[in-house]
Amino acid sequence: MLERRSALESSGPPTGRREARPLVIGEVRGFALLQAGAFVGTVAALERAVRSALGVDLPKRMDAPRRANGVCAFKTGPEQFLLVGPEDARSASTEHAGLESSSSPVPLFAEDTRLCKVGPEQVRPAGAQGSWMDALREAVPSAMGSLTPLSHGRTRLFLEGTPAREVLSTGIAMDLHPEVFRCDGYALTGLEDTPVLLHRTGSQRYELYVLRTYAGWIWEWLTDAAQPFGYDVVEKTHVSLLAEADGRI
Amino acid sequence: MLRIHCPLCGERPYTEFRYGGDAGKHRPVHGAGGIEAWHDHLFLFENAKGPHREFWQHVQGCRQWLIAVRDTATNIVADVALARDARGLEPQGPGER
Amino acid sequence: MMRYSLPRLVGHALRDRPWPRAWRKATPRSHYDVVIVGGGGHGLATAYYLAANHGVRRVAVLERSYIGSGNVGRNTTLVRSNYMMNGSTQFFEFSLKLWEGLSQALNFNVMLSQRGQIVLGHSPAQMDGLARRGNTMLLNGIEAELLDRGQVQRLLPYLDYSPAARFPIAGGLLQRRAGTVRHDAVAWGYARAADSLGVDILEGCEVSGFLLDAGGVHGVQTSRGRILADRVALAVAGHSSQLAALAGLRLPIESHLLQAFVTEPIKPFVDHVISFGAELFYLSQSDKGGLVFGGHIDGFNSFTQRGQFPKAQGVAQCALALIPGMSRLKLLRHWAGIQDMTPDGGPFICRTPVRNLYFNGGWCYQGFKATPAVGWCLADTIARDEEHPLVRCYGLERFAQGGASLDEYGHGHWTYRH
Amino acid sequence: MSAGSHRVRAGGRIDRNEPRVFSLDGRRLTGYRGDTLASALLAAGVSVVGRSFKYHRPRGFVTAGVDEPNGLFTLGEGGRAEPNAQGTVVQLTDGLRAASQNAWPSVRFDWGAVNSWIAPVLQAGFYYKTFMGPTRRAWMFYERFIRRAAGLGAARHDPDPDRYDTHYLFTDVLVIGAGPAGLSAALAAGRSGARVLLIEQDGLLGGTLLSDPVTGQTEPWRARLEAELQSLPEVRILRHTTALGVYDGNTAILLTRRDHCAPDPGNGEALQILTSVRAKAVIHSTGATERPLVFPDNDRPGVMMASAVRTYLNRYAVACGRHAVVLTNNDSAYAAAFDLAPQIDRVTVVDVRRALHPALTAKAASLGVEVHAATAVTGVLGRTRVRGVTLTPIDGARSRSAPCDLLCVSGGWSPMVHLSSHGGIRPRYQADSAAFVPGGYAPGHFGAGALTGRFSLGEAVQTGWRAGLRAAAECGFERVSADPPAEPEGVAPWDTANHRIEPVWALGGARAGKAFVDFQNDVTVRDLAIAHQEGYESVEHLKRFTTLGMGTDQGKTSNINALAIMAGLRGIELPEAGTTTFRPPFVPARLGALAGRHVGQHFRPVRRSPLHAWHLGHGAQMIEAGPWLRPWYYRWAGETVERAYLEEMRRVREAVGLSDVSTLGKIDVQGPDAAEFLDRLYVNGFARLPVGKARYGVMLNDAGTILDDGTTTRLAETRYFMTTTTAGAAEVMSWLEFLVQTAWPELRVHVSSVTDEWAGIAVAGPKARAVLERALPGWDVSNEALPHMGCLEIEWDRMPVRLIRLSFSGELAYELYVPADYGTAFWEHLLSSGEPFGIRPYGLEALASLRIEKGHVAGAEVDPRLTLNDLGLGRMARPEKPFIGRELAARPLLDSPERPSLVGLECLEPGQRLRGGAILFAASDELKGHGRGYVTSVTWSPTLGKFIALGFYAGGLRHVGEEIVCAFPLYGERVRARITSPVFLDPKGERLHA
Repeated sequence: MLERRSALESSGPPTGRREARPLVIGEVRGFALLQAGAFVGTVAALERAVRSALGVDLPKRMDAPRRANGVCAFKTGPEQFLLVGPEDARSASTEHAGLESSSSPVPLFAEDTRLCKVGPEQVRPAGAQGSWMDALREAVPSAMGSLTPLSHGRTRLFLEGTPAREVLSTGIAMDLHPEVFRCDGYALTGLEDTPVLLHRTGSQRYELYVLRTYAGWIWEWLTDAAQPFGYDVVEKTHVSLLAEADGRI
Repeated sequence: MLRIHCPLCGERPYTEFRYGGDAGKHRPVHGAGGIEAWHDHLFLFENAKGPHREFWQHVQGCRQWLIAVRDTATNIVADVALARDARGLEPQGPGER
Repeated sequence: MMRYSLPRLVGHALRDRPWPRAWRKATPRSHYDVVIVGGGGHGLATAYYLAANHGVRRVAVLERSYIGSGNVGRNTTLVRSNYMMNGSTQFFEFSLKLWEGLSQALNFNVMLSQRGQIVLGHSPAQMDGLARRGNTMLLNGIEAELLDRGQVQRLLPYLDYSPAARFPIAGGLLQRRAGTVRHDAVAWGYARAADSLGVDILEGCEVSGFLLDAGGVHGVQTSRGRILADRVALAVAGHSSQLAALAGLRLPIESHLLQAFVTEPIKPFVDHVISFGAELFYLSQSDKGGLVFGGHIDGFNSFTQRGQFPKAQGVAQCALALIPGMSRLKLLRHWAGIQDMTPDGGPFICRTPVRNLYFNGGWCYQGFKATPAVGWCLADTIARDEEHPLVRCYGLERFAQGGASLDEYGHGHWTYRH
Repeated sequence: MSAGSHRVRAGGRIDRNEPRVFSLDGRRLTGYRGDTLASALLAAGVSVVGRSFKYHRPRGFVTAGVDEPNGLFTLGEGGRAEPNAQGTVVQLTDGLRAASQNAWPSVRFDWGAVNSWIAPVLQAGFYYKTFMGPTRRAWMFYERFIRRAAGLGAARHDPDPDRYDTHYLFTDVLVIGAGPAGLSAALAAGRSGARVLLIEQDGLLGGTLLSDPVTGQTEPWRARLEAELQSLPEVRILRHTTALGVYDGNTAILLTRRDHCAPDPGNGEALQILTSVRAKAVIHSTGATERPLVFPDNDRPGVMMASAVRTYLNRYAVACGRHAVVLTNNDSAYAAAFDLAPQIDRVTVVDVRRALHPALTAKAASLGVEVHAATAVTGVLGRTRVRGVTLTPIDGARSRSAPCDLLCVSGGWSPMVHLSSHGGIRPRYQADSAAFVPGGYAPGHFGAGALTGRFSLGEAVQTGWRAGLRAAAECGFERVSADPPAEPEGVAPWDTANHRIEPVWALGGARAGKAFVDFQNDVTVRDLAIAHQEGYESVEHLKRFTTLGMGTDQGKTSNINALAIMAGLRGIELPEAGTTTFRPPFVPARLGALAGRHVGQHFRPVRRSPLHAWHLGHGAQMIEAGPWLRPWYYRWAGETVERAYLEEMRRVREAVGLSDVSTLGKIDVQGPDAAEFLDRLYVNGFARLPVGKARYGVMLNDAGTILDDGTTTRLAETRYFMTTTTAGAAEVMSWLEFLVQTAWPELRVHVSSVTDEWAGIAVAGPKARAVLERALPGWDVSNEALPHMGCLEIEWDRMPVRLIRLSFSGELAYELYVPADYGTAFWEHLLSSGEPFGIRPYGLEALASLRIEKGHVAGAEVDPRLTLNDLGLGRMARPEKPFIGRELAARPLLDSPERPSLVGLECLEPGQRLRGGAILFAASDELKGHGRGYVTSVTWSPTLGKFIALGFYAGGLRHVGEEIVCAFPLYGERVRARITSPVFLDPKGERLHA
């Protein structure tokens, strides 16, 4: 299996570390992200489909996510949702296998060819390993809505520590007062002209889902803002969403 | 700083949005309407000094196109709705086109 | 008109003699040959050239506030003629030529300072664009020089040539005759000269309607009474739509705010007019010492005449991207003017569907530098009832026909992107 | 006078145990912690601190705050030099280096003072009347001298070593100004539980209370309120913070100065922080500023505002003179007289009013202060320092002179209406206090204290309390039961709401010396008279003609006097004269603070491809492409772009190359109506595109001109994968959303940007297929299985790969898309798979040159000024199918065959080259005007061995074979070229179909 690389591999080294480091900044790795959208009029059907496939209720409002079975659902539009869950079992299990595992594709014919389109002669195996995403793919037919994988398109950063809120408020024009932006609250907003999903995952912990291609620049921008406070970098933390939810929220 | 209340995301500074211009006009039906209808739609403006229906897209939020009614003389935004739901904001009276 | 000169200035100072009013406090007559609505630079210049070039002296300029209270007093004072699109090149060169003789023509020092403008390019593609512009200028008899990075650095050593620059400087296009003009002096100079030729300047005179019949317009209703006129011209940038609506016209114009900025006065810091290439940003230093700069319009229709602060921040960021040393300079004021924006960034000087009603407007960013040529060409258009050759493509009908594009930078048909 | 001689032995809010050593013009001086630069200089007996703008008259400090017009300095050195800093607000720090300005060789003896001799010539607007000859360019000559003379301090070009930051804050109640009204308001709002942000430009809270004796009766009250405010958890206090402006959306912009903390830029600490505050309610408790009186030579050093003198005495323990005359038209100045009397030799009050409050005269008598009622000061003796004044009784009796070394002046108080006026509400004249007050407040805004034109301490506390309660209620916090704070003890009986002012606007004759209205810009009463004579009488004309109020102090001390004097000249009432518009910022603010951290590489966000790190590590020279950084060329091919791109091209033409195309916009289009949607969008049809096929498409905008182009692939019946240009991606995405959400909500289609999700890699060259065969073993990529414009969506090594056969270069080529995290590894995999075939990466320059050879349009040609026909793509349009832009594309003049349209050009002159931006002429044309067309893209074609170009030429391909002239007068060049088809290479497409 090819090696996955973080968008942050090209960003500059952290600067200005001090002795007292009240802030931890890092990247969360090892998750998968799928955008699901209903068409006008098919939201209820999508909700049912998601509930039956994943056991998650889709949120009705854009303030706090719903979660179950390791999948966390954010509402991101009138009929659009962002589902965050564990990395695809196949990828995860093979991540440590190394490049030698590259082999010919298995010529399986899938039940649902809608997503796993193929060349004229070949078909990509779909739903083979029963990942949560595959379950959803099977549950949501194309007339009900759209499914768009975005696991690679977003980089997930976190800040944790007393100064986290102040660091964020240098670039995010939202009221982050703890009574207003409550624990487990989230918002779609802008960080320095780039769109982000900001999720408060603890009393002093925030996660940012940023566009991958801006991630390096945002990382440098955030660490620059954090410099006066002092911070440590935790890299490639594999955090299970559920554990985190149970432990911190 | 001008602030717009996104019906989905809440109040945000206008810098999170992309301006989309005059929303007071009805777009000609696709494939219908001749040069004149499209010319008037695209190039002629009431340019109201007062309540102005206009498009904004919440590009750094839900990416929804909104229709806001903003007074261009005061910058006070009276109403915002998703563009697709904005039928309730149709202009009444002399402003109607 | 009492002529202005140094000996007279000294004489007045020594003898403590009073100066006459620069322009009379006129009272409206019942009828004029031409009524010009709008006492800004354009309206006053039009009145002057009507009187000076065409002998039409029964002219009134109607200004609802005080003269020069609109955009002529709010802009960043640049004059230049580095235009590429056919339809603009010769018009703005004609304007610059008029600027070059204006102080003498008006006997009023408008302080034309031809310190040269450099438009910077930051990529090979931008340099190609500047080359096309410069070549077009030269082929139209307008001087231009294409500078490489080294030449720019010799001319403007204080720009950011460091590796930290987000958009490195590749070169620039220099027009040496470009520069700045003292903006208020333009309004006052034209007013004084027009007044001396008999033009009535009516301040505090707001137009509330047009006198219309089948034959077209024959006068205006104003806050100082009804004034009859054979011909009426509109030159009310920022309020074009509102005035034209009174005559039943809908225009291809939207009103937007353009902010301008000035720093505290300092000793000479920047000699040229400099335009950043990565974003719309332009800068010069006034004779009083303030750095004067501006950027793009705020981006949404507004008549509030006060800008949004994020725009000020964005402009300050451009300033520092251009000249890092400006960081310690202090912003003294920022203000906003209402600017007519059009779907192609180009203006209108034309007759209208209403007979005897003439329209000038839609100047986008270019109104100030166009002032003398607008006056000249609009006066000619009114006097002959036919568009002056330089402004034939500035008609209101050009969008219906798909006519000459005046879109200098390729921004498309959105008014708010020009 | 020796240094330090003006310091009073005890009292003040300075810390005598903490000396601060600083220098002025190299002279070493000492002050104390708590001093401002001004107070330390006054303590040291420095009276002349600057020279005026025009006449270079010696000037001293006038005020003790942000309204100071004279005491401006250049602080610091090198990259930290800051011109025009107000000495009255600069906190004294150790090692502070100050330099005086606008004087040569020194402020004590300044050559520029010769201007005073020709002052009558330099009257208002003199430059409009002269410098017009002898030649047209004469002004350019004079201007050089004028520019050198103008300006205040000198700025340096050195980059700024300091850092600045920005913050966003939100609060319920914002209280601007922590004087007695602001403290009271903040407490009322804070006790209610509302979130309160109290800002104060001073380092200490208290406002005017800080000018009371520190042992006085108001201090306990001040300290008590400060303590309670600090104890409230939802009250936040920002000191050293000035509100620069109040903007739409209840947004205030604050500037916090941290100079006194000596922030370390090396550790990312900001010198200044700009905060954008969104408040639900705003309380304006900005106070008032004392205004000068206008009389001849009122600008002499030693003429100071009475309140400032009192501040220097009580707060900084500095006695600004030993023998003071206090000139006033109201009661407030008596406080200065009474506080000075015990501390200095002699105090005399000169009051223009006839009737004085008995309590005042009694108190004066008790302190030995002589009071002259109905008397004015009509002249000042002394040049670099006040030596005495001329006193003239109002009733016209004989003048007499009186010695003094300090003249304290009070012309009344001007409320600081700036911030409350920023929203467009004009101030209103309040006659009984002879002041402009806010003409109203925006919804949710409240005024309190002296701002309202009510100047007593009692009313400050009361109005502040009421405003605080109302503001809290506005935010939904109900009134609290606690009582308002008791007023401070010992309020004097003459501390009345309006100070019993009798306005006087100018004293003494206009001819008896210069009576200054605007100190900084040297505007005199005489200048106002000249403006009036010449008709520049409206407020804005007056301001612009005389430059009144346009200095760094923005007319804080001068405006009302000037308005009143002009009103007098015009014979109208003051309110009729109106006011000038108040513009932000309230005080000058550093551009660095506005820019925040958006400097250098942080100026604008950078987008990086998933392969970015690989490029950097493998010799790529990067170049900006909109927000992106892309590889321009690679060093493997050469050290300069001119050499490298040729080598990279050669590799693609002869073997195989790969390039990073991740920057292309990528949009996932899904839904039952996806096909219909694309059919409406593109000029050409996509509904009948078979699954597994790609097609090049062009979009027009509503105006019928070019919007964007790209390749769209049908992955499934209801799913397409669209690519857009790099530059057009954001625009197209928004446009698609606009159409789906507003124009065609009935279509069941979703568009999602997946630009970030996929890394894109182009593999091009005759060996491209061989590379893929090796890289993707087991997958059939033969010409039959994957023909040109075919697509495979495969899973390779458990990773989805989208493999689209299409060519930008004209070679056999593929675009491969893999999930972004795998991009680098897959790129490396392709490189190693292609090793036997000599695969190498190629950059943007080679990419562009390859496409020129093939005649593909790109950036310079995809231009919204152009039409489909202009690009030679008219045949793509399916007129029977409605598409966006169809109607307006048919406008008569857009359809003209004489419009310039796309052609190829080949250079006919060996040794010469074509250049982008050249203007095209027919061989027989005179080279002038706009020509028949222009060149957009040029390259040396290694394949053809000559320079070739794309451009636009009137009549287009009808002229193929004709010889034309490419004019590049900027370099004095004209080069012969031949018009060709834009497709220089392989017109039949044999290579890409191979």
